[in-house]
Amino acid sequence: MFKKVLIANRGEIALRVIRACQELGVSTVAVYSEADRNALHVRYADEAYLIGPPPSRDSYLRIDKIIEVARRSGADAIHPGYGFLAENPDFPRACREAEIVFVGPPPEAITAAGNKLAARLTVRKAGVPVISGTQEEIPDDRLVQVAQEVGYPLFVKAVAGGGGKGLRLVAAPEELPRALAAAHREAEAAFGYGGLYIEKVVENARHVEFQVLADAHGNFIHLGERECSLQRRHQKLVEEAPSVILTRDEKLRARMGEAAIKAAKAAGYVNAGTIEFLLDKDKNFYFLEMNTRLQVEHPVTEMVTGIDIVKEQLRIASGKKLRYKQKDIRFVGHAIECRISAEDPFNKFLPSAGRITSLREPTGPGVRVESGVYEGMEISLYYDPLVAKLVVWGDTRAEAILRMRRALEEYQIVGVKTSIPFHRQLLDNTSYQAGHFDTRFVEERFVLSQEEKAHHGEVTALVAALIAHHRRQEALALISPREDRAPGMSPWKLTGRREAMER
Amino acid sequence: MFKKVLIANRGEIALRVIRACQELGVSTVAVYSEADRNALHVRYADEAYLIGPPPSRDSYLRIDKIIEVARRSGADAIHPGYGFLAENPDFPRACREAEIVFVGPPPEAITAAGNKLAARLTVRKAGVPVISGTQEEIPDDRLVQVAQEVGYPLFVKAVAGGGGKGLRLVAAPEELPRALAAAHREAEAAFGYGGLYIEKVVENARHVEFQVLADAHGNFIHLGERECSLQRRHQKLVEEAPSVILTRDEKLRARMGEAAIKAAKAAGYVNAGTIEFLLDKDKNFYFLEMNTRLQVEHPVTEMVTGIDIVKEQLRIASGKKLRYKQKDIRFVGHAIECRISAEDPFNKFLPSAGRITSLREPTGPGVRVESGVYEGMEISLYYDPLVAKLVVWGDTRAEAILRMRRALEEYQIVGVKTSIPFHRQLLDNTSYQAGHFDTRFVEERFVLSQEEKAHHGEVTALVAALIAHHRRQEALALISPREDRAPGMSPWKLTGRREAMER
Amino acid sequence: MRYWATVGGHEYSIEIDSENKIVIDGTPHHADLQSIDGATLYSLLVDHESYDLVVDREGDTFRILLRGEMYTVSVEDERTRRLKESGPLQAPSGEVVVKAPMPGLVVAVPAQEGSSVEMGQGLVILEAMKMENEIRTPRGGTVKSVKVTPGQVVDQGQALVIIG
Amino acid sequence: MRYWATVGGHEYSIEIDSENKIVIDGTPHHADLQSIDGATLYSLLVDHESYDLVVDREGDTFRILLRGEMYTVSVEDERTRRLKESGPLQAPSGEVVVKAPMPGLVVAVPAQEGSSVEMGQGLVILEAMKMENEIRTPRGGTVKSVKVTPGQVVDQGQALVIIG
Repeated sequence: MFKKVLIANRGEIALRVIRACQELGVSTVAVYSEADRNALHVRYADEAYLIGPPPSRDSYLRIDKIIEVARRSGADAIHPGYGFLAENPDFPRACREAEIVFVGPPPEAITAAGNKLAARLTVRKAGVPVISGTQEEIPDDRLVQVAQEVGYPLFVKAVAGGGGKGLRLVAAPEELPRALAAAHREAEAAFGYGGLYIEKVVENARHVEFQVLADAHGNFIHLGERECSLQRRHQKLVEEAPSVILTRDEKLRARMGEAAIKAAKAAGYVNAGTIEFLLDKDKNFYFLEMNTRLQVEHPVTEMVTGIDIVKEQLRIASGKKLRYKQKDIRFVGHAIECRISAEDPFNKFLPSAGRITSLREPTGPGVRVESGVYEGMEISLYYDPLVAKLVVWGDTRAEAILRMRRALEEYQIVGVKTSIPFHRQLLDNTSYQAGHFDTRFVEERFVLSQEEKAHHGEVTALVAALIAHHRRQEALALISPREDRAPGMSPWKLTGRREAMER
Repeated sequence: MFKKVLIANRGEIALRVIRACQELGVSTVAVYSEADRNALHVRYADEAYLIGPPPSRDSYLRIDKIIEVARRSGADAIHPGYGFLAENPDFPRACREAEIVFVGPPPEAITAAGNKLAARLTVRKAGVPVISGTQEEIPDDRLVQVAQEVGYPLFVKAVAGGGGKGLRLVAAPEELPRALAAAHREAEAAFGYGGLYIEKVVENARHVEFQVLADAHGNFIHLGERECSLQRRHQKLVEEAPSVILTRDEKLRARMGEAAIKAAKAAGYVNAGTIEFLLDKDKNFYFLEMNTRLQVEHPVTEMVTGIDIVKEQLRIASGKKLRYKQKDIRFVGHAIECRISAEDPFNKFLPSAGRITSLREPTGPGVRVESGVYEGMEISLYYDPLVAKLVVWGDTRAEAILRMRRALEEYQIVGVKTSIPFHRQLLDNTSYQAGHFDTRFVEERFVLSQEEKAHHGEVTALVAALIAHHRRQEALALISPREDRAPGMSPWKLTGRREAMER
Repeated sequence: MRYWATVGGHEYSIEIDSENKIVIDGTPHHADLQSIDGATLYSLLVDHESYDLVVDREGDTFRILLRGEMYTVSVEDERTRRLKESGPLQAPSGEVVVKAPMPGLVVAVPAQEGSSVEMGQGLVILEAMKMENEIRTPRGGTVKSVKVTPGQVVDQGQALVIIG
Repeated sequence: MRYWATVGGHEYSIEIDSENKIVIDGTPHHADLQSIDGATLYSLLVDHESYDLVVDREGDTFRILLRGEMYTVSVEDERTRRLKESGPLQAPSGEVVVKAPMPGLVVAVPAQEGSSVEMGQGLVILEAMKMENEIRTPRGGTVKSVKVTPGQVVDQGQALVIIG
């Protein structure tokens, strides 16, 4: 095992990796931007190094500075987390040159998976079903012909794609030329490569992905699936393990798991990776893409398998053989993750900046919080709005849902707007509870209610009136004990103290 | 299932029950003493009723007031938690008269188990091994003769015993008369009944207990064992599931489990209960006593079985049949619980009162916190010093230990002294790590080190000097920007704000 | 004292008689509101129902987090409602006689004749029942007249300061 | 500035040159201490090693929680050490001339001749660089002489107040 690991990330995922290292007895090195001096990852790591100003391109995306810190601190491995440099093949290459282990796949595997079209062709050759569409890399001007063969509606996608950029839904032939031009421009701007391909739209599909582990000795296993259909603008909002569909169809799970391993093998994959599939209503599944990193939603898999995926990543990277065979993997119960982001669900999920003035995290049985924030923290707009992940485990999906509702009620984040009201309403939705949803559910069939419940309206009205009354009494009070008049002290406090004295 | 459950308790266990009810969709009623108006159980419950002044005898032990609140609020069941009224048969009797369901065993089973000698005789008749000693209820003056037959060292125990009261270790015959007299007096004072019995001392024994569930339809299962040998003055400090001994001897586990179920059946038991055994170094086991309530340490069993014991208690009390058969019960991984108490481990574990000025609870993978405290809370000496339970789960015992160490490092409770330093040092102890310990380990072979680690000494010296320096600079500063001079604001804060403005 | 609180388009009329006796839209309730942290966190027991709330206040607008949902409440009292109804805002007028609420010894008189004071500002320090009590002005204005001097013993109800 | 900090029976000599440059027992270190919550929680980076600490201070005694363990540290500075070495505590003596640290406009002079002041108490309010700055006394004593009046413009280094 490594002696010292540098974590080239921030926020909750940096903490997640630090904790795994601590539990393996491995020292940790944090890097931070000027905006993050007081962040939890800096404070929880054994060492911390400033790498630049707040913008990511000047700090968390600076391969040169991170490699330099790894050298100075004597780190023998680097964990990239997700986002930032996690899927940039230049990063493992730079690690290789510096003779530092990159905790992730080889750069070649990242490059291969990064070309979405090439990955599609590779897994197709390996016998994994792909959605009908572009069969080989062709110039954009020939895509019109492919589109005609595939039929509408269809997706125009960027070859170098990711995060919904360079992606267009095309409903009819007359929309195609404009969509191609727009997607090309967007892909060129986002990835420096404008190449496009075409995929038929799979209607009423679910997004179901498989977690794969592969060691450097050619052993591959999968840890089952995650149900990630609840998305908004291709951003996942809630994830579960297992998927309600596969729970009812063990054979389908086995087939998809085999396909996932085939795809990973075809890509020459090593370490933890994810094979994303679309699953249509007739239970046909299609390869979507491969993610060559730890996923945000990895905890739901951990909760149902008992396997610590980050520790496995570190073990694999240090050259060890997988500790598990496929037959060792058991799925127990049901796990749900809500991505708690500093976004306003009532206002198009616009990012919300500000200081967290009050924070109370849920706890108790079956609740796990992966958080990167603390009371008093300033949430800036420099980085991803994900502030925490709330994960619950339950004996059954029903118990997990009820537990998540309980945990969301306990969660108090004040000072920034968060997605918690969205999650609460989603969990109350009967279609969600019945497991009836697909990737378009949130955008097309779920409406966030602005209405406030009548009874709670009365309660909040009462509280506001009581506080206004007390403030008024305080302001008007012709008399008040002098020693108690510390600045900023509320009248409530005084009452409490007086009562305490009288007891 | 019930509509509304009253929780006749406070602190972490009241919260535990409230959360279980919430996850079952059951309304909750809290009761509180005047000391607990702002306590978490009052704030997390749906309803709350004041039942009296701070002393327990005037509030949490007042059966009449609690039954009255149950009636007024329309609660159809009462959960007693542990402690307070949980093992007082008058409480379920009062519930029965008021036609409210008591979430626990029938009063007859509590009475039977409460007479330690009678329980010993009952289970012995059922074929469960007991420690050699008193065979039947006899007057105290005839105990001298029994002692001679049993041999030394031996324990003198109170028939109505519990909590180490009326308990004496006697090493030699000449000590016996004084021990008998003292134990008699103590038992009389504590329980109103001075009856005593004698048990031979089992050397190098472990305390291993089995969790039992029994429904009202005659079905009994056990959820495996808990290792509770780490005690100080008969108070448990750390508990684990499973026990390292039984992990290596599956047959012994099966035999002890069967004995536990025999004992529970013999006692006519219903609901969740615990059969405590002593396990000697030759793997002989002996019935010790039966606890007719939820145990403090129940979470370690929950973590390795996935079964929510409190929810099962509620299901059983509402008349449902057990959902599990013995063959359904699987043990996965390893769980450890540390009882975090407001006690000073460096000063004979004396209770520590005060205000919690700062609180940070650990979180992340495999960590569960059952806490009854919040930042700003006043810890009084009215109640049990247990403030929280820190529970971790790991794939293996080694992983659980490393995770617990990590979690203990993250735990910050400031304002009162806590047992955390004890737990940290215990987990670093190689005998503990190797699983080599018995019930006398903490008291006889574990020494808490007062020494502070050299390097951390230097770090804390540096921090103290830096703060002293800044205070001095602040006091001496001949110049300071006026608008920043808000009272109580530290110079650090100012620095941060200025830097933020300059950015 | 009567208040009107509006939340989610619905207006509630709330009468507060004492600390605990409240009448909402004609229905009486028992309320017990406690500050937990001296800042934003409150615990409310209303007719034994328990609520944990986080309250952010800006003037008469309250943003209240309750069970994961955010509510925005605006509050008016009788005065602000009357002012609103009677048209543009007017400054309060007329003289106010600030009287001693209890017998005591005048320890200090921060109020100075002719100076202007803000609502809640201290006028006189009165020692009574072995405690120093600050007597404050119920509204802003000008100190017209100071009727007492340090060292003087005053009776309950005796005029201390006149605010104009 | 030199300090002596004693923890667990061991005394460390700590020289603090600037905010970040520290010499402990002769060995130089780089330190960066930040207050996280403006109260008891601090983050220290010393030579890139990271420590999260909770600090309770009572006078010169610090109770510091670090990684689950509590440390008690007592700190002396040169003056307290000298005083301790030279026997019973003596009041500081001699006159101190409080000077203007920068050119500016005297806005107010809270100091009154003949009155006694405590260490850190404000003497003069000086406006400079568009900000009001409070000039405070470096030690307690009696105001011997006030050299400036409100409205006066002073040069850097000009005497403002003399403390005796």
